[in-house]
Amino acid sequence: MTAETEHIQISGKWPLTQYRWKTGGVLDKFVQGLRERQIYGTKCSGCGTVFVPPSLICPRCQSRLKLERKENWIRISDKGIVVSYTISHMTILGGLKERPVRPIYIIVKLDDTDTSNMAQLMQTEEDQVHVGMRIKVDWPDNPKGALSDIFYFKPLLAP
Amino acid sequence: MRNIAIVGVGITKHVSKRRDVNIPEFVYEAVKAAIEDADIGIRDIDALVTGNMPGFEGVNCPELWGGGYWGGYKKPMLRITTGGSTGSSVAQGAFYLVASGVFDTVLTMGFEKQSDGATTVGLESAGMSDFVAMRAYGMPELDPAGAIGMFVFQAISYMARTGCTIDYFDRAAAMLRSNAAKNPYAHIQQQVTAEDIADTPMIAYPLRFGHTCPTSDGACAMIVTTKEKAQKMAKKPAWVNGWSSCAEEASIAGLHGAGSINIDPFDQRGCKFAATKAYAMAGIKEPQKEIHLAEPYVPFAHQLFLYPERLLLFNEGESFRQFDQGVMHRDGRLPICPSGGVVSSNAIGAAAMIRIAECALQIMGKAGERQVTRDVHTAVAHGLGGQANFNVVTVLGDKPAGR
Amino acid sequence: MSRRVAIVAYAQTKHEPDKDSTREFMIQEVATGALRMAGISKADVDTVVNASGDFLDGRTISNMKTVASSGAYLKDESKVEMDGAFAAFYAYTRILTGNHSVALVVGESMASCYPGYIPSILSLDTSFDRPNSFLHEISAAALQATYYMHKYGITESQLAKVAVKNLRNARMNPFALRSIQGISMSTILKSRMLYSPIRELCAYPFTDGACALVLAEESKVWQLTDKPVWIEGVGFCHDSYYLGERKLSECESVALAAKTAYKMAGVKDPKRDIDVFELHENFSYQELMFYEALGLCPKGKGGETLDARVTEVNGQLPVNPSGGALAANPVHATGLIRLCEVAMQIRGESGKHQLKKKVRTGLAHGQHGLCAQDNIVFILRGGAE
Amino acid sequence: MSSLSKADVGEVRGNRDAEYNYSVGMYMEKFFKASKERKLLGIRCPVCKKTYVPPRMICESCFAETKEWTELQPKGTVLTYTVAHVNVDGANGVLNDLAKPEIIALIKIAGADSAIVHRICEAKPDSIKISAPVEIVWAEETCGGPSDIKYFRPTK
Repeated sequence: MTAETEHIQISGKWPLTQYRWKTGGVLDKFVQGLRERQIYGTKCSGCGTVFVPPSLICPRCQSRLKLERKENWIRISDKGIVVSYTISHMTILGGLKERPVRPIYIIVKLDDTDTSNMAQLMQTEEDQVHVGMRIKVDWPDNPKGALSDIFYFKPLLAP
Repeated sequence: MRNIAIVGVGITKHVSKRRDVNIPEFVYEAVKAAIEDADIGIRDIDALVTGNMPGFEGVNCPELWGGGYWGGYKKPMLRITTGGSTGSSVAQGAFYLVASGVFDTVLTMGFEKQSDGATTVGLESAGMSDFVAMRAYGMPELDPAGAIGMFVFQAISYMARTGCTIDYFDRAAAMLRSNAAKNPYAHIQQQVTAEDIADTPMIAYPLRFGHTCPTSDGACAMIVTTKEKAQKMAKKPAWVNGWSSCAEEASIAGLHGAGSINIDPFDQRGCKFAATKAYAMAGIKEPQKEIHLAEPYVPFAHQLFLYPERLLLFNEGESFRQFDQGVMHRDGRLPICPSGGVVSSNAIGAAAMIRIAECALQIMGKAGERQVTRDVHTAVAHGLGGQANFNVVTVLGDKPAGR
Repeated sequence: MSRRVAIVAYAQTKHEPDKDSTREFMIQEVATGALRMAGISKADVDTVVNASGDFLDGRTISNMKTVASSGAYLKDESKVEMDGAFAAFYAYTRILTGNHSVALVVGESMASCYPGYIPSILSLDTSFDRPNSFLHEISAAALQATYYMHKYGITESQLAKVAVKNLRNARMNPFALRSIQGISMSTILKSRMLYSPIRELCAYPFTDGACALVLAEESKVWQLTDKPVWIEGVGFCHDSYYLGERKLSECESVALAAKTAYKMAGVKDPKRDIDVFELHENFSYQELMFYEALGLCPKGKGGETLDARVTEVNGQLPVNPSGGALAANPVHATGLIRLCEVAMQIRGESGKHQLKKKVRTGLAHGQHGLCAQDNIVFILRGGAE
Repeated sequence: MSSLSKADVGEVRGNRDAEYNYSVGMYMEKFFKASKERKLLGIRCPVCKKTYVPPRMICESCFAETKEWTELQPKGTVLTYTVAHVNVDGANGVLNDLAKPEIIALIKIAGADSAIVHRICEAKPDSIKISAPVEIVWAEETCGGPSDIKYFRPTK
């Protein structure tokens, strides 16, 4: 019963650390490819939609992707476009505070895919980033085979 | 399909903390107000439809404990929840229950008592399973600043696709907050100028503090009934003539980190689908001419322009151009969010129902100081939920639709 | 209501304690399975109603990322955060209005992924019951069981006999989680005592599972099945949270729900007009109380009705030929499973647990909340007309 | 058809608990202020005259706001009970065996029409009967919260 508020309150918690989620483990194969700088999308043989990172179920067909078939793993280029972006001025983890350095977060869509996901744009000034900008994965020197290998992008200079 | 109408509305004054009440007591305030507004007794209520986002308060299915406080003792009670659009999905549950003929009079309520939980806890748990899955595969720590992180991409896309600039967002927020100043139930009620908004700190470009919604404790209740009973209960019932909702894939991040085919949360095809169906059901052919007022779900200022366009009230890229002529203001041709909108008051479970309730009050001429200048014969309300993937549209009128 | 609605197809998963699958795969499996039985696909579905829970999935907005698996992409979707039978009711009203002709209802949960009894504890009154931590699903049921037994002289062996009946029936049900060899009174009476008088095998098992139904409007029914199961009556009711306020020796909200359902369906005498009963008994004592609340026997005579073998599979009023919730209880799906099991009996598709007698009318029941606080009762009827 | 091999299940676990501070409301605040002084408060519905403990704003059956406060005797009778051989682990929701069985009862408070769920101590499990008289044992140091009522015991 905290004194600072004149009202009595009782603490409680929702023990989310006691929850598990079964993911189907599809990212295992995806991240292995990243070690060799290979990006693989999964294709729905029903409607041809290509997902990067891979999805197990196609929303258009309500079907499970047939990932046991090699032809449904499509090699994807590491080039793409900025669908949208933001320049993050504040962080909220551990309370709202001004960021010393402002990261540029983007929605990226890689060429020849039908999906987008979130990433971070490096080596770009705040007035340079724009919607539709051509970008490329900023591969680490030796990729670890982890999502961080394709989280950072940089401007694609030559088209 | 029977004609149905809203005959009673109850909304609590939204504040950041109601520490003097528990959840059942808090929602009772809105229920009591709605029953008194409809001037009926609890025996006239045949069923309840309720909903909230329990992760924000940490009470699972709070109507099990609170149902009796809200008139649900020994009555049928249904619980519906769909994220931010919960309030509108709950209301549509009530519409279906009455229009189907199963019940005559339904009491429906949406609420959130966010001060009982840490503000971002509900949001955090929405993405936790995907976040830990991606972290397990080496995804870096990411902090897109909560819900704003998803909607800020809408704002950038809107600016890029339409040529809109950030000062329009400042003016939009100033109008909405000034509307809220005339709304006794709104959380933030200060008369502000675009310059005041422009001075607020930037959270994530282009959205400033002044462009974003507060987290509120708030509740809303409505009484929905049949044509015959509505005409006895209310001088001027608000007829609910059309409603639909549409689900898409969660934008930006699919399940467990998969890529999402909802490529840009700017598109919002689901809103256009739902609006098209709702207008057709209400017999509305040209929404741009026939709709007189709209209460879209606007937790962030740029959405004052994006969603009216997705609700087919303006062609793409035209809404902000007409803003400076005062079209959307309280005395304009097509007032948008005369209540001040979600950017002025956001209790998750109540917000999308309040959009419908505010349209009903304007049609019934009971919106007090915030009643718009023009006559309101038809209005459209909109709820948004999930990761911008649930759009829920409701069309109201001052006459029942021809069935 | 001039319009009529029928169940035209169904599907269940094999219910297991810890499925090697994901929540989304279970949903996709039962949803597409039911659509396949109706000979249609996602394109033919007008509306999807999901039944799942944020506190079971450990995720705010538990239906946000099941759009793909439940086939709700670009559809009119909603979520009922109660037992799946309530979601079936909501889909039924959506069709009655004429806005939709074909509805898909999916209910699921994975007990292997949430912390046991914590989700139901999190629904308690936060100022007294929860901090005191004495009240939860089992202790509440045990308090009611003791009161009911004391008032009407119901014996512990009668409670055990319900479990014997249902778990024997479960042996014939390929979907059931519990399939115990050689079930006998001693098996039950030797199982671990939790809260007297409730033993482990007299309480529901934690379950991973899902169930889906396809409902259709009358004009569409005959294109989707030649054995429609019509929803003839439905009623539901909420009782007080406070055990002290309830008539503990009765299930009033079951009786009130049944009264509405019987009136709608023209059931004059449930003992004569209904051929099979699928009840959602989270604890074995509840089944006896449900006999009384549903009007199958006078108050307090639940035990005698059981002893008279009336509710056995070959009895006059067979209850839970599928094994009921004691055989499998995936929260949010269990009530849908009851509807599914009654539909299977009416269509003659229950396989090894198909009743010998002709089944034309059945009753399905779902519960939600502590000690069957909220209850829903459906009357389903087969028939060519 | 949907099962995966054990390896592909790919389980991940929540990484943070969600914390809450529930406001108890004015009715329970008054109840706790009184329990701090080892007094038991109930409240009566003006319509049906039922007295509720713990007190609450609404009488559900009348849908009326309760008004009249009343101090109640710290005793009651066992409406029903159960002997607990296990308890639910508050952290992970699993059932743990109890070294010694405990008694949990629904206790109808004297002079009130409602009942509360609480623990009975100082009694052997098989000695408890329905309608047995019991009384409150207050905590040594009361703090104005649910722990003020330590347990109930059979009245001598």
